[in-house]
Amino acid sequence: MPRFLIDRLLQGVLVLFALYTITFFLAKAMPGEPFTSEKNISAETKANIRKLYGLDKPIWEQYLAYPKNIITEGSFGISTSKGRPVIDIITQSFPNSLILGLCALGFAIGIGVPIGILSAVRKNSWIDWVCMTVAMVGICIPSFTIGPLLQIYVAAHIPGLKVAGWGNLEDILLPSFTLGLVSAAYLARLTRGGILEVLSQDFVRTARAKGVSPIQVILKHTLRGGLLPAVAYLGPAFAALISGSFIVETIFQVPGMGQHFVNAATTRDEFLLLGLSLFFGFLIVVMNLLADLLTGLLDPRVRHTGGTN
Amino acid sequence: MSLLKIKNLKTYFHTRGGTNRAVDDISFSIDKGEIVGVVGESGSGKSVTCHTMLGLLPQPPAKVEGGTVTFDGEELLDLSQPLLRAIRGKRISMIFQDPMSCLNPYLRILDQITEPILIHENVSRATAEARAIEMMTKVGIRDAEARARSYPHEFSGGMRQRVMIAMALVTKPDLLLADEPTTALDVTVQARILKILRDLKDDLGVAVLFVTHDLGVVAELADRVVVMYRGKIVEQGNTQDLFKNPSHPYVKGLLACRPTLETQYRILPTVEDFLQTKIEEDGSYTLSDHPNAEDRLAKLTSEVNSDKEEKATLTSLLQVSALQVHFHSGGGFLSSPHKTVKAVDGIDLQITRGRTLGLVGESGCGKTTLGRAILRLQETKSGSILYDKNELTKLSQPEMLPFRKRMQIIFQDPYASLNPRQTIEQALTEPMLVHKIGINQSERRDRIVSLLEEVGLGAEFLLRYPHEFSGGQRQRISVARALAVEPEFIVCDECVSAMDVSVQAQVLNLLRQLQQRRNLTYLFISHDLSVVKFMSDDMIVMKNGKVMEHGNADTIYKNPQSEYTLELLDAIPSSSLLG
Amino acid sequence: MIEKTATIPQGSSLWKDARSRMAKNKFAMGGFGVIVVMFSLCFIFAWFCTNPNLVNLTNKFAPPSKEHWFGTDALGRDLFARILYGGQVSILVGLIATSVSVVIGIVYGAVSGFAGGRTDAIMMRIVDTLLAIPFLVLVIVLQATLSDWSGDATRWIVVNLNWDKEFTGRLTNIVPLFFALGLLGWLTLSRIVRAQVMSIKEREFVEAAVALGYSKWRILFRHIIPNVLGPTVVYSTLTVPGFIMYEAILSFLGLGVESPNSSWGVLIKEGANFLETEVQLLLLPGLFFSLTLFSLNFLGDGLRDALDVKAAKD
Amino acid sequence: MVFFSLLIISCGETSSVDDASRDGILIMGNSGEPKGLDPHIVSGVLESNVIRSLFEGLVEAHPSKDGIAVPGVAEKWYPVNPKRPDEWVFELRKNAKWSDGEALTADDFLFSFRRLLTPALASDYSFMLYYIKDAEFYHKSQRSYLLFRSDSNFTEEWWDSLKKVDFGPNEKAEEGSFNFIGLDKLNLTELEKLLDKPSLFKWPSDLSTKIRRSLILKNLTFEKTNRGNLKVNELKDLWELIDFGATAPDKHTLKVKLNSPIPFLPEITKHYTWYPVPKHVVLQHGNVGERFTKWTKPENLVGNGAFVLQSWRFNDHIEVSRNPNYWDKENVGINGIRFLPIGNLYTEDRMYFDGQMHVTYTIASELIEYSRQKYPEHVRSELYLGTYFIRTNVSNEPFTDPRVRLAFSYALNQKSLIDNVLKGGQKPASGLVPPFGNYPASDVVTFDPELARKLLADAGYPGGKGLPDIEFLTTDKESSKVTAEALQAMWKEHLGATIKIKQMEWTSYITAMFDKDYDMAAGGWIGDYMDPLTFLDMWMKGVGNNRTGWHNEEFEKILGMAAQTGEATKRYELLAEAESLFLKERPILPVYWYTRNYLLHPDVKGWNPLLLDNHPYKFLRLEPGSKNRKD
Repeated sequence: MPRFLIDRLLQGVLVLFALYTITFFLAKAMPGEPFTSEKNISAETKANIRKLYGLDKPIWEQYLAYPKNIITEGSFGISTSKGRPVIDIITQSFPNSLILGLCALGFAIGIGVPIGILSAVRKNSWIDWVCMTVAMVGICIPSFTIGPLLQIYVAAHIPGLKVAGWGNLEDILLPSFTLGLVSAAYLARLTRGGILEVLSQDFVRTARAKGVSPIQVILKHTLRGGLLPAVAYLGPAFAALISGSFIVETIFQVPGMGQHFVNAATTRDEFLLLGLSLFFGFLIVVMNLLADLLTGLLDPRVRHTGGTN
Repeated sequence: MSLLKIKNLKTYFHTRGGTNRAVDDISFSIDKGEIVGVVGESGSGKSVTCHTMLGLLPQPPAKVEGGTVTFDGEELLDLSQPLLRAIRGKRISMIFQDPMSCLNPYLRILDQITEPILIHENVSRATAEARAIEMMTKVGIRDAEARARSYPHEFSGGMRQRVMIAMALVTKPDLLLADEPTTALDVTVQARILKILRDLKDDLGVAVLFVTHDLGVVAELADRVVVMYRGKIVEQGNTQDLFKNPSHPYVKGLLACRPTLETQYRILPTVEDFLQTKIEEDGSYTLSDHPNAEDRLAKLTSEVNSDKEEKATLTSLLQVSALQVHFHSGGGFLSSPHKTVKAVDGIDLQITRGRTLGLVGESGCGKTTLGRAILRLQETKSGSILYDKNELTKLSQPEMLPFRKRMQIIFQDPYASLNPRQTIEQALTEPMLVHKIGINQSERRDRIVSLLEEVGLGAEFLLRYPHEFSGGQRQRISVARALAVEPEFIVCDECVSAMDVSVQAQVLNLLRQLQQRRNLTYLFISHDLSVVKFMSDDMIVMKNGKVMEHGNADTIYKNPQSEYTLELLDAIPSSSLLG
Repeated sequence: MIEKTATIPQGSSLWKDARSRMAKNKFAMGGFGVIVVMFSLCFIFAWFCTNPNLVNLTNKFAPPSKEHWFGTDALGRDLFARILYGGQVSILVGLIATSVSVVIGIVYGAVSGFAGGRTDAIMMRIVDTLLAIPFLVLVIVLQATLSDWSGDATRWIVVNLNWDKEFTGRLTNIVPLFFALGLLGWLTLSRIVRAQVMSIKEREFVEAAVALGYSKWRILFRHIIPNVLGPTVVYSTLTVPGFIMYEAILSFLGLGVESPNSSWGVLIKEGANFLETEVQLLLLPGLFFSLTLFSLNFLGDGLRDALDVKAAKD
Repeated sequence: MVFFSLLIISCGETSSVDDASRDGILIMGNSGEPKGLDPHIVSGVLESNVIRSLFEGLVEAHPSKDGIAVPGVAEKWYPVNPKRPDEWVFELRKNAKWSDGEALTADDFLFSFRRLLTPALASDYSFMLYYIKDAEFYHKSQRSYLLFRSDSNFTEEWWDSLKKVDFGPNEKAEEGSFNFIGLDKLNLTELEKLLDKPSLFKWPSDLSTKIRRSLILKNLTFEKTNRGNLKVNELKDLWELIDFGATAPDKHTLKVKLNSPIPFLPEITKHYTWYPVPKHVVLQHGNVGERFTKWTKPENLVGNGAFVLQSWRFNDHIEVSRNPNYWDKENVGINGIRFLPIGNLYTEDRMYFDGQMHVTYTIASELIEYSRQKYPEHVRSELYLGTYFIRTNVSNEPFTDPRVRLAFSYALNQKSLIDNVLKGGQKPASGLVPPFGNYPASDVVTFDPELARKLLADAGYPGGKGLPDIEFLTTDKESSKVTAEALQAMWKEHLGATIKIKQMEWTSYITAMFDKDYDMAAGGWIGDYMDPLTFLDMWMKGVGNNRTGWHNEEFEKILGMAAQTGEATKRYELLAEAESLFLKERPILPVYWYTRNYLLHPDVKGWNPLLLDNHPYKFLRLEPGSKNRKD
């Protein structure tokens, strides 16, 4: 394996360990405990249940036990709020989030990039203005507003399109659109900026001098370079998209992973919390790495230096 | 009938700052198979002329206000975009100044060279590739087949320009517009490119419009010459005639202010010595011979030997021995780790206080690295730098601080080396603050004003930003900034290379005067042998990190010892016409 | 591409020039105008409005009238007054949280990019780590630790400095919010700044600064950072809506504005629940919110263009 | 993984109500994902909704009448002595079967009771069996008590001095001393250590050295005897020491002896903690006290209810279908139920309007009026066995004074709050216990601002002057916020009090209440069973759900008297007396009695209002073709 990759993966392991440490102590610092409920549970029961989850041990022992169990048994613990192994929760919900995230990414790219290009090509025209306004709307409207709007004004009026639920292919449409909208808006702006930057470079003039048509100038000569800022943004953004979104999932009733981040925190489900953060951290590490590799792929000059960090 | 005929062409730029008449009523023509040189300094409108023809100018702000461009019977300015595109790259091709930025860094060479064929001709990709590779071979790219799949950044500057030429000629155009194609290149490479162009003209019968600021190149290459100044043609004619008997004062000045190997002046004449510009209230102007041109020139000639006497003190200020600087590249992914480049490979040199050591070599020879290494801007691998009996290589960066005050550097690109967001006053005050020169703000301000006056600028510039100055003025500011810390030693790193000859002359003169006034010691680095020879007492010729030749500047010129020096001397274009 | 001849424009500085360029940018000036109007509405005009917290349960969801320009909300409170008062919080949150995160992001990103090598790798991995920290957990912990703090601080200030109690209470309540937002808001920004710095530090004027004997910090803060401000300004105007919306979520978790006071984010979040019935509860605050952000964005774009020296060369 | 999910997704299903009605499938909103389906481990309403379809208790809820039991697994049930109902007999039906075809016997019930009480299982709801004789001792592992009780050598007097000692967990004690764990929780090695050095334990001072030593020795001998395969750090099970109240005279008879007379025992057994679990299946996957076993996995789960688990897609839906082995399968009216874990109220309502479900879990308060206008025949508003109230922290100024508490209560315009803010048809709570059956509901809580102001002035705060800032603790929900803001305005208007609303995320809110880190706190209580006691006994001293710091000896005395009364009317009278005493002190301010607001599709028949909302599914019918939404 190339040195650069090994190096980055080692750094990734360190990131995950640091993340584990921070999350562990944050989780312990939250008021309340996993078995807090509105109806009081007797002290005996609490003591028993703590013992069951190994929460009666000294904190340092608990701190070391979790990574040890991951390494030796591949176990991420049992969720205190869902009563099932953390790994099951992740493996059952992540595929849904992944599909949703991929489709959202599809929307983001499919909407954001063309708008960005159009806007860059027609810089300072009314088209540019309209495109950027649309993008700004996308950034301004929070998903807890756009989601219900789509439910009321779109889904309820189109037969075959459900207001919420997750079972048929068309059910992906609205949630992924809602999820991808903000990214689309950001992408539009980044693409516009990137393309404008490239368009001002000399080789574009060369291409025009060769008789290349305006469309080809954009598609063949500008797009690769112009997309670089967007790619850098997409790394962490993609990790966030596929790890789910609490708001979109609850609005559209998607059995994804995002709601568990919130539920784990509110129910003080520390094992689930640790498992999820580690998983998310892993996604971020991998996605940032992928974004860097993709940058290298788009920009041949970067390949030799081994990418940016 | 002419292949291309330009008549009364006017291209103006309308910006918020007002109207700039970039091309103002020019007419000339090119015949089939002819090479026409268009000479002018930056801003003279020569490039704009080329771009106007092909419709490559951004509109707005540019606007063609009048005139015609007739190409082979067709009126180019009236053509619709698709029709114009059919001509661009097919019948009229263009090559540009900077081959790095003009080649698409994201695409393979082969894709870029085949592109015009695929656009304009209905041929298969395989055919196009074969022709591209054939053309690459023709322009002198060895291993064309293998190298065609590389990316531009994997080529050297000269090779990239060959790629550009191959790309331009691959469709066998009738007319080639060459916009400063050799300006960014070393002389030896330039010589080779010029040869290729000449050969291709003979082979393919292509007409060339060669735009350049370098009179030497035109003299060597062109059949006819057009000289432009401020958007107007001031003189045009047969190359021989024009150079032998220039009639316009501007052309005279241009010819004179360019240092050549034969130049004997200590101070160069400038264009202003020949040309008088009278600006009317409405912005128009008239050019005429400077009334005192004869006197001025005579005065300069009389100074030739006046200060050529030997300096009294001959103490050595800087002694560099066995200096090595290595670069490590690679070590990243997809490439073998740690490739070492020996940029400076065992250099010895010595500079006497108050004198100038010239350092000449082509790009990549390590001359710039050497200059930076001496100032400890670059980590050295081994060797010693003895500055006024202090060993610099052993010093930490904080310990270098007192020496930073004594040793300065002036860079090639004054625009890049000035912080765009600092006013001139801030840029000049800051070094004084850091080195605790001047007691208070008003004293520092006085110093700055006198510094500016010393470099020929007025105090009214203090509150302006670098982008508001011309190139020559910016370099004067750089010089002033270097002087602000009152140094005794200055490294001039290609500090006039990017300038027009007339400006170059002014800056060279300035450096000269400052040296005399302040007893400065220079390390003068340049790729231009003539300039180095003009500036230096002693000189070094460098290649591949090593010294090729070392000695008195005059001696080396008159009697070059190494083959490489000889090659460099030979490559200087057309000295015969410019004597 | 096109160089001007050596005539020098008379007596204009970068800022002066920037101002005059701004003045000619219609969108930027329009944006500026709207923001000025918003400011005066929220911070001056609001004082002359009716009490935004005056509950009148018998007059809920009233249509617009002379007394209530925008009608009333679910508790019969004047919506117009609530929007203006909410604007105070949201505008402050937007400005302060953005400034805090911009300052941290610029310094951190610049140091990381400028140092390069191992330091850079470590600093960027720290950013990766922080990006993955569950935000809600952090907020809950902060809420628990800081809410006591804000109560104590209020008491202390009221007793020792004799400030107005209600004002101090609002202040100390909102400080932890800035803390929470600023703590994580700078992460993406620092990556952007770092990338910019990496390219700028290769520029010759940085080397010139080294040659002149400037210290590293001076080079970083006086020469590099001023040159990355343009793109940073634009990016940070894009983050403002995020901050304002975060404030809403945090307020519901008890970290932010205290009921019955409100903010645009909270109004929008609550209004979104009345989509079927009382759309104006979402639309009107949403309108103020969007209008301000649009204007801010145009202003940011204009500012960047005006400060861009390269563009100014044309 | 992606491909797999796409497969799941593409093999779509119909989820429109019309199709479902035709197929006899009821689609129900269930507000969230169940923590599990083990009746002994879960503790929530949404879990109970699913569990009631999969399991059946001794008796079942009546489809339309509250407080009436219909036969479940038991055919007949009666107290042995109707005058003093402290021992009950349940005659189980002979044809009761598990869904895998195995016979269901009284032994399954005994096993289930023991399982629920096993400390290691750590069930939240074990206390629901504390009515059974000796159950509590076992569940709390009260070893010392049980050992002494069974020893005839010791006299009652000696025991009396011991009884006051709490050997349970005492977290406040210093670490390092054994009291941290409690004597009853010490294992063999620890007891041996303690025998050597009794000072390790923080003993109550009135215990003589002799008793101390004898205590240690007794525990030690018990732990030592016949350890079998127990490890030294494991505690021995106490089951053999207790005289457990539940017995099975034969396979089809269950006898339950209680600690005190409970006339409403059948009501309690409707709760899912009393449901049987299949002994043969549970033991197949682990031992009796093991919590994380696979027996509730969809492929393993065996129940005795009208339905069996068909599929469970995590966070998506749970579907149950007819149980072919159910004893009364002929009378089950629907073919199956699909439970949807919809947490977002608005989404749930919109899904209902879109025709995706038969019955919602609730209606968002913003949408109640909208629903009433658009779908009047779909909206249900039914009284629910629960009270919304506001706790006051009686150890904090100003609520130390009962007059202040009363003032705040009288300043509360319950009706206006309900009509203008909540809009769910809730009832103003005139007392603590919601009205049901023959229980005489209290009517002392009213809106009387005049009286409120007077009381406040009497307490020394005329016109609210001198009142400190009062922190009102509530949760992060929008509805809590708006309620809090309305209340804030009322107290400001009528009392001149300054209330600071403090919103907190759920667990923090509960924790703050537990820690009494509040002045006033929104809260509520849903009854566990149909008896006033479920609202009253929580206010006794030291009960975990009290959280106000209030307690009253007289109140506890009356409750104690009621506990010993077998006679129903007399008992209600005593409870009502306790309630009125409580309301005179008013440590909590009752606000309203809950209603359940939900949307119910007209296709669904046999769904009647029930106070506990525990609709028995088997009596439901689906009649497709009723008026539909998308028209």
